[in-house]
Amino acid sequence: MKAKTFWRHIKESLKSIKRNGWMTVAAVSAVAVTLLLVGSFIAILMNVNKLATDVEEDVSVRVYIDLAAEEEDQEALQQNLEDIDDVEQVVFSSRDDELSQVIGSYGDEFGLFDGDDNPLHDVFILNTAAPEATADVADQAEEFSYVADVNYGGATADRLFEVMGTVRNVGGIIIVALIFTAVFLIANTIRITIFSRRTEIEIMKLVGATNWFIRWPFLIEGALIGFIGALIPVTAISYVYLTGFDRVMEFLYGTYFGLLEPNPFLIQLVVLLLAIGVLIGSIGSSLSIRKFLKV
Amino acid sequence: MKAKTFWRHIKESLKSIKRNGWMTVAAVSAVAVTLLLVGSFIAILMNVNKLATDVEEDVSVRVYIDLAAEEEDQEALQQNLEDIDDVEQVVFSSRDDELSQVIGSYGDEFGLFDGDDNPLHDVFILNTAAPEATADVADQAEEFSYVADVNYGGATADRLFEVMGTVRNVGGIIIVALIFTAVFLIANTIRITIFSRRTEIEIMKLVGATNWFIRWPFLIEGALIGFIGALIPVTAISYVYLTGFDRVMEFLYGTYFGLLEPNPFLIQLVVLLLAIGVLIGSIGSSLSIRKFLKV
Amino acid sequence: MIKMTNVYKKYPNGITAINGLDVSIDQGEFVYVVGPSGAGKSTFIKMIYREEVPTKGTVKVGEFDLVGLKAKKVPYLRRHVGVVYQDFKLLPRLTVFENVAYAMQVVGKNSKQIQKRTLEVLDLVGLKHKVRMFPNELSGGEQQRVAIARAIANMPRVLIADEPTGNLDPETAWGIMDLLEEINNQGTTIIMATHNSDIVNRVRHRVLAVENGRIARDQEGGEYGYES
Amino acid sequence: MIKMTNVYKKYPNGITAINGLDVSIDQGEFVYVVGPSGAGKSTFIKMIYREEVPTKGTVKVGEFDLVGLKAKKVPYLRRHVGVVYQDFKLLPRLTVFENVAYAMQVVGKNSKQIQKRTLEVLDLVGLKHKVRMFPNELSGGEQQRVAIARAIANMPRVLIADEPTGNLDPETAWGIMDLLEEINNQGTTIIMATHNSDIVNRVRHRVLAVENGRIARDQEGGEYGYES
Ligand SMILES: Nc1ncnc2c1ncn2[C@@H]1O[C@H](COP(=O)(O)OP(=O)(O)OP(=O)(O)O)[C@@H](O)[C@H]1O
Ligand SMILES: Nc1ncnc2c1ncn2[C@@H]1O[C@H](COP(=O)(O)OP(=O)(O)OP(=O)(O)O)[C@@H](O)[C@H]1O
Ligand SMILES: [Mg+2]
Ligand SMILES: [Mg+2]
Repeated sequence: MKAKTFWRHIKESLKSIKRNGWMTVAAVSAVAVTLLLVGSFIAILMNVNKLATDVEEDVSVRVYIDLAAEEEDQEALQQNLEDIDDVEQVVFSSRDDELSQVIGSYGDEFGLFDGDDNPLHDVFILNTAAPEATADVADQAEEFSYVADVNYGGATADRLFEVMGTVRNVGGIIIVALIFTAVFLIANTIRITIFSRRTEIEIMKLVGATNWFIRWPFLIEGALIGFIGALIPVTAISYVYLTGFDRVMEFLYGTYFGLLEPNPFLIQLVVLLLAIGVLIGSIGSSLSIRKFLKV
Repeated sequence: MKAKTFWRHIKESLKSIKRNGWMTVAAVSAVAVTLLLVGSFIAILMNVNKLATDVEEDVSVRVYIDLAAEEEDQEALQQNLEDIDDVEQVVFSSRDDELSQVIGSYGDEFGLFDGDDNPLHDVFILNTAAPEATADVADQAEEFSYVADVNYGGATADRLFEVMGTVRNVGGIIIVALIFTAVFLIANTIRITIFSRRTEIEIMKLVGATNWFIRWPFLIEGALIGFIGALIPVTAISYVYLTGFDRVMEFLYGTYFGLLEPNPFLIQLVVLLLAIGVLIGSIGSSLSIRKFLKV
Repeated sequence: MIKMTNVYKKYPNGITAINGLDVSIDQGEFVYVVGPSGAGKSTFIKMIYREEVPTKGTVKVGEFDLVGLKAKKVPYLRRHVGVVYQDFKLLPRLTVFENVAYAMQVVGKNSKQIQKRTLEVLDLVGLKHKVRMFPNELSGGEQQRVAIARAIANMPRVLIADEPTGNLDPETAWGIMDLLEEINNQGTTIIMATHNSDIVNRVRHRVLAVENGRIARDQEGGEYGYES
Repeated sequence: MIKMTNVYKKYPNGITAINGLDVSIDQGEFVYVVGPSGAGKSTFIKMIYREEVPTKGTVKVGEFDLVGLKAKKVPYLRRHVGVVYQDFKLLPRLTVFENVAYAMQVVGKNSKQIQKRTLEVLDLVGLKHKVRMFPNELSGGEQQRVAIARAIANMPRVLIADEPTGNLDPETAWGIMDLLEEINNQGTTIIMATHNSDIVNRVRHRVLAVENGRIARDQEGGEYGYES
């Protein structure tokens, strides 16, 4: 296609967008509302997924230190634990710390065991890089000397992982379903608008226009409608996410939890929404006119 | 309107639905997909809300029984506790039960205190009817004799209630937003289809039809499209919910958690979806033809 | 019956189609409206059934004052006026039969009457065998005849025909003229815009020659023709 | 140039519009197609630019064999054939100027040529002052003339006109006839379906009388008329 011809197609499509006035507005707003819905849900679901991951990563392995361990032994053990591949962090929690936790949960009666009466062990708390590695890390930790016991919530944690896995799968399915829905609704709207212009297409064909000569302006028009329609939710979502992000992060300060960083997440989402708008707009209109081109 | 005229309008609208063939299919499928989306999300969100409530209700008040209490005192206390307004259930947990729990969570070291060495108290565990009543119930329980201590998670539980309240509000906002979206998308689709029939409406007007004579068939047609479009998601959601319900409930058996019972929840959802379809279909088309009636 | 006084019609695009027109037509008259292409014949005609409202001046049709007429009353005016539109204006999704029947349903006639009268008028225009077809399955002349059948179905007091023979062969056109004459003899006012000089010259009636939005000639039993 | 052999056309609704038609038209001829309403004139004409494909028989236009013609080639056939449609078929969202220009853009002419030629043909049909208007702002006759302007813009080898004067007053109609004559003198084949007996009888050319989907009479310099 010559550059001049391409220019003409673009001019034609702009003219058509303007002259279709009301119809353009209807199509653009359908795209906008659909993508706003889909974009918001993707943002929410992806962050829920992120929280799920954070919760999983919050599961830690507790390594009870043998009462017989000297300070050097304990240091050596810490070194060993830190050297395990998937271990990210090793935190020491003394028997006194442990007892205060018990007292917090089960009541002051345990205050009796304060000081030397404390039956508890000192503990190393390990955080693993990937939640899946938890069981493995526990097994490895058990091999070291001066380890009295290793504990990671066992069945409870496995159950948590299972639930989170389900949450993640369901979220993924919902996102895919949402994208399909958006594609369908946008394509359907474009199809109806084009259907109302079938006589025009037939006349163009009768006047001797080739299929591509007719298709290009419609394709560009569809892409523009999709693009303009996507700009609205993209702007809205970006604004809300950026403002909301700071507030929520402040709120979550000091916890293990956090939202997805706007870079890259928000950028990816924006690209996705614009891509859906432009691609479905153009492909949808190009496919929709097909059946009216057979004159 | 005479019954005969009404009949004629219905016949006209059925004819139109049939003759518009492709356009009817496009409009019906837009309604179906939109309501499927909205219906599924409402089902999911309402159940998440239900789970949130279950979690809240799972927060219980622990009443520690004084070691000095005789069996009668204990029975009297139980009676007193059961008589508190918002208390739904009073469960007894002996000091031995309590100790096994501690052992389960903190390790075998506490095995030392088995039997008479057990420093723990017998406990009454109260479940309140409404989570908000928890603090109040705890206060009242504290007043009774032979109560050593009362404990309900205090700050932790308050925090939980707060989070659940947010979850519930966000869910409510999302549901309202979803319904608005559905209304907009359906009305928009109907509007576009009617726009493509504006010449028809103008001709009817020129031939001497009153506005209502033109409006009725369009209104009925819109209602039928909305109804047919809603039937599809209603059937799909009902099927999935009913099948899914049994499985999930089986899975959750023995826990405090449960899904919303199909009766009344599913019935309400079905009515809501059908109402959106029929009302927006009819009102939407009736409003959309307004501007073409001014000829 | 129909009375226009000092009427002006300026379209939104700035074109003044009717430019100070006065005319009065009695019940039962047969009037030809002639004039060059773009003279304002269709616009003049559209003001009688209020498709267009004058920018200035008054239009009265029977007891209806069209300029101040409430939107709600317009349908009732139109039921007294049968119109053959220059571009037919058939409903594309209704069959030939249904197109004609629709105009009668609008008035609230009962189905039996409608059934009978529809077949009757379609027979008059020679299309009884095409009742089941849709407009886009008809030839140009056939569509025009359906439009004529629809316009006369309700036996209106005024029949307006904008170029009703433009797509008809002379023989069919004469058949339609016979029909219009007959309807006129039964007392219906007929206003017919036409370019067919043969018809105007052979079947003499009052001739309104429209030029530049004005009545340039108003002659009882006049010939086709206009200065230009 | 144009050759139809034993052509039948049955529409999906069961109507046989063309029923064994044979005809051959040479380059540069001027042919009238006459016949009663619904005889099959438009259908005959539609088969020349392949809006309709015959159910049986062969149609050849220049080097194109229309029955076996690939869909991709159809636009190129149509560029050699200018058509004035009975129902005009103007693009509603394009102005008068753009409607005519579109037919030339399709062929890939450059903007300057298009600009010049569009104004030229619109001037020929007397509509130079309405270039900025949209079709629905035009009178019936004006729309018809835009359709004529568009058909001749590309100087096609064949010009097909289906009832091109149906909405025109006699004077304008004669102007259009002069135009067609001139184009014909430059070598363009002209095929014109018409009900205008005045024109056919005064400007004598070959007459094809179509009746019941067949050529009932094929007469060089014949009169308007057909048996019926
Ligand atoms: N809807 C409209 N909007 C703007 N201008 C219009 C409209 N309809 C008609 N016109 C203009 O008004 C003038 C008169 O048009 P009208 O249709 O009344 O002519 P006419 O006498 O019926 O012509 P014809 O014989 O060609 O049908 C024309 O110049 C036309 O361009
Ligand atoms: N698209 C179509 N589908 C079905 N039938 C059709 C179609 N077009 C035309 N016909 C039928 O074919 C026959 C011939 O139609 P055609 O349009 O060729 O007639 P015509 O000679 O052009 O008539 P007119 O002078 O009235 O324009 C008619 O009986 C018509 O009802
Ligand atoms: Mg006119
Ligand atoms: Mg024809």
